[in-house]
Amino acid sequence: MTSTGPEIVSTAALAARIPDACSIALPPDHSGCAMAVVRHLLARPVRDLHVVCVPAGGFQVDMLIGAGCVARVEAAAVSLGEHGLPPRFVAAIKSGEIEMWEATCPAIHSGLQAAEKGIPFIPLRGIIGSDLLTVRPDWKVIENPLAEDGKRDPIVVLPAIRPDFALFHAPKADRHGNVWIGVRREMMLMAHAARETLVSVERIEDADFMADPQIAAGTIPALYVSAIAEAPNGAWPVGLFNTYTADQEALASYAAAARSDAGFADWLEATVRASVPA
Amino acid sequence: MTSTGPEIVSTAALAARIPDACSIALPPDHSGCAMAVVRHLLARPVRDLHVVCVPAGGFQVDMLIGAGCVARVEAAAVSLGEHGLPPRFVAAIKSGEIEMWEATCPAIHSGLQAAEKGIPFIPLRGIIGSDLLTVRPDWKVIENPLAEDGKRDPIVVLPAIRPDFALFHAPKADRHGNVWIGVRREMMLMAHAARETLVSVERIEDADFMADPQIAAGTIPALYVSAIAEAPNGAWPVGLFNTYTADQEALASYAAAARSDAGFADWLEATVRASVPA
Amino acid sequence: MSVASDITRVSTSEIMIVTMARMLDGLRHVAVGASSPVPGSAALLTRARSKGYTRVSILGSRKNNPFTDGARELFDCAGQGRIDAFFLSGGQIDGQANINLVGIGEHPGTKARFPGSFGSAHLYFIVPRVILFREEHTPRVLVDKVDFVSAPGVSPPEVYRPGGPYALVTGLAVFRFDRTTARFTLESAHPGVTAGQVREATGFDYDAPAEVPVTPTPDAATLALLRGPVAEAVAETYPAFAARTWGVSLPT
Amino acid sequence: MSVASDITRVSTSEIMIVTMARMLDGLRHVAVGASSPVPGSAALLTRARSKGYTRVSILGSRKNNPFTDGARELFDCAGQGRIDAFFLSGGQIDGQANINLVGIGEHPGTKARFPGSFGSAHLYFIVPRVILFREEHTPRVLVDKVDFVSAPGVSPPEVYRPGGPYALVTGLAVFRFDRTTARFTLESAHPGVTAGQVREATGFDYDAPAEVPVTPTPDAATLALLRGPVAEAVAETYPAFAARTWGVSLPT
Repeated sequence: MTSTGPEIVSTAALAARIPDACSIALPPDHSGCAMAVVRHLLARPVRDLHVVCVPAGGFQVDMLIGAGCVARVEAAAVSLGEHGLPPRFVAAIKSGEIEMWEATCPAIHSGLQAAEKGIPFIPLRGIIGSDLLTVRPDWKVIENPLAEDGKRDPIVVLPAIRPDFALFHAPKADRHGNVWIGVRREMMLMAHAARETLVSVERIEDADFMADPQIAAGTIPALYVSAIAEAPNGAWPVGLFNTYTADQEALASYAAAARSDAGFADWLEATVRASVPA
Repeated sequence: MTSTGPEIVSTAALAARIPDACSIALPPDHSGCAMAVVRHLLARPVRDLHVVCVPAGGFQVDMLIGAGCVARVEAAAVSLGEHGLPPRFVAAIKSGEIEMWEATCPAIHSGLQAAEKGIPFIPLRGIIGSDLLTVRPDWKVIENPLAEDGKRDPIVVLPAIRPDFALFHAPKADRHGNVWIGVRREMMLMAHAARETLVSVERIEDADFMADPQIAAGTIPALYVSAIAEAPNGAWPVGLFNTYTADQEALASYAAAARSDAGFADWLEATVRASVPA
Repeated sequence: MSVASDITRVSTSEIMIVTMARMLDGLRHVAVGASSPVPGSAALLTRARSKGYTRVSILGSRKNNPFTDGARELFDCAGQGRIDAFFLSGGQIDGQANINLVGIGEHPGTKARFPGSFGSAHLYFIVPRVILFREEHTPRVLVDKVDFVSAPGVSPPEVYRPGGPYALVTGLAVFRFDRTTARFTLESAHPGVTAGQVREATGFDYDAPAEVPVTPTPDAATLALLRGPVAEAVAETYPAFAARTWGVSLPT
Repeated sequence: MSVASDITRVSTSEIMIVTMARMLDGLRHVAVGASSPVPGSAALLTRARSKGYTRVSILGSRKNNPFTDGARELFDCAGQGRIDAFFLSGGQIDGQANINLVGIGEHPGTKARFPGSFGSAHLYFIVPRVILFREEHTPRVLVDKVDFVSAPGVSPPEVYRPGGPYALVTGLAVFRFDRTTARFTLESAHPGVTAGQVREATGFDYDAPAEVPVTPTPDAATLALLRGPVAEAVAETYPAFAARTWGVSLPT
């Protein structure tokens, strides 16, 4: 007697569930990036995404920006790590093509935790005196309402971040739609906080992760997951924790191509042609 | 190259680290109760504990109250489950011997999460109109500072709960002092929130839990743990998740004995004599 | 006719279970607290009838507890709007659907002490459909005004409250709750119970139709399902209750 | 004398590493952000010299990342007071220890855009000993006033701030920061660098002693440790850096 779990669909169908102008939470490069799904979004292309980077953006965010998919980026940073500045992000910032909601890592995590808990705001230490407060009018400084009588204690409060979607890639799912993410619990937080969670996985196993106490401990229950696509090597060209490392050559070649508009356009055309059959 | 981990000590030495009049977080009966350690506390007896039940108390809390160890209980409930009302708790409430800080389950979890995050307070939905607010003057109703202009949105804010100690029992620790708790993450939350964490375990394995991605996912890192004692069957007479079930006969016999002062005194004397050699 | 579908012998627990299960029809996710065998059985019956559409999460169950983020996850999950129904009981329940899980007399319960409020003060506000249950139906339990409000039945309009009381199921009757008038209405009396007996056993005032219907008893198919596969599923989490109610024990 | 302890050939990176490592002596827990090989090497050197007393947590490392509660845990752990030292850099750093990780020109960085503030706006307040580092020591980086304050160097007394800037280590010199005067003081210039060269390369005003000491170079034992076991540990997390700096590659 098990409940109806998430639907198993293709990567194309998973991408098709993401409408224009929605908000979508994406993990950083070193966590689980659903790159095979993202390539469908690039091909379409999806439009006007509000991308919530958890907490920093990398290759997938730069690619989405370059393909014109993004209206707004909410992030503590966007970086290609050892591959330098993200060229499409920098270009879009300079041209004013995207709106930038600056953040700081724990503010993203805390905002998602507020959504996870169903509370409208959450406090966070620090930040006071940072120009983040001048560019984030939705963040407010209040006096700690539980401070000792007469003692001033200003503190920042942040609104809950409840993305329409969370999209990520994980090593495996079971036949009920439970998704194993191990210690990468930022993806569990994303799944709890988002209205709908779409996941690609390396493989779907004919197993019940909940029946194994060790696997269950690192598993997102199916109840949070709307749909799953099987996508072997689905994080490529970035790596997948405990599974494979990044394809540094492909990443370097992207970083080089994306330096110019024309280079990015060529990269995009080749990528779409190779990965999304007409 | 590994860092200095928690000390490995006896259950007696673990108990000896807990001073009178400290605050201590304890898990509920169905999670991991360090009963072998608690028996040392009963024998001493430790005095004036502020017990934080995460989020409800059971046998160990009733025993500690009966032995005169407790000044104050902070809990969403105290219950012996199928074994009925907790007799020593009820007697102590009626005599006024202990102070009761009423709570509701998510308030305990949220308060611990506030401590985990280093924030002084955290909001929680609900509660408004409950008499909990009249008996918990440290809980306050404020207006949501991020509500839409002019819209009233009263909400409760709770102070962080930062216990001096967390004490619990887990199936296993590794040679570095990492403690596996599986899906019982209330114990991880306790360890993050408390200043010091004391753990008894069924066994200490010559392994490195962090090196195994599946085990790591359910593991409290050694950096949060002050000391560990090996205590096979250490949760007895309550059960230990994934390991053994409760000894219902011993629990029933406690529940019956504890109904009277004299019955509890006899139970306590026999228990101390049996488990703590003079 | 087998015992399993003998509709002439339906226990009070079974009436309560089947009544509550009807209130769960079509819901996506029903959660049940620890040590709540009657609601737990109702939820498992609903799941069986839904062919798995209804997800059931039972605290304290090994097989039917889907949570992996610790004891807080049930409450977080409810706060996310992912739990459609929950069950609460009370040492006292009053006519405004206030519930008291704390005690009688001055706080902290000098006349009688109950275990405590558990998650009620939060879940009663958050879960859309909260079903109150208590087999004992006496003026001692169903009071005019509770001594301590663990969780209030209704809230002023400015208070965020997507959830609240939906119905009250006892060993004698079924009441529906109207959140705008803050009053119960007697919906039905169990077979063999008169409207007058319900009125006498109830310490609070409530509305009632001129003719009080009889609580429907389960049909043979439902009883067979309940006493068969559902009873077995119940036994996994509530072995003592399943043994007492149906003589069912866990398959070994 | 082996190459590993040849103190006549010490690189700027090594000077920075050894200088920062000295600032970590005796600490219990040092955390390092992703892509920070110089601070990471300093932390690992400290750990090696402490015989394991100092715990090192490196984001992005598999072997040296002790966290099991997701990406938030580093920040939670710092908020609990369990992290004694952290490292921050800046696209711009000014004389009040304000750091800018966002961009040059009007926000969001129309003249030059950096990646973003990462965790600086929080950790700079919370971690007791934050060490600023930047190998490039020019008036372009070390400015009088940053264009965007990702995180301020000092705060008014009513602001909760157990942490803050401790020192600034560059490719030319070492500064200490005084949180009460909100000013840097030149502590030493690296071997071969004059006080005048430091003044000229620095865009902000700072205090300096009449005689500026030379940054101590590592002794042979420290160098041997750094270029041996520490370099190998560094290679696990920062393979490119370890190869470039010491020609060390990961043991297979």
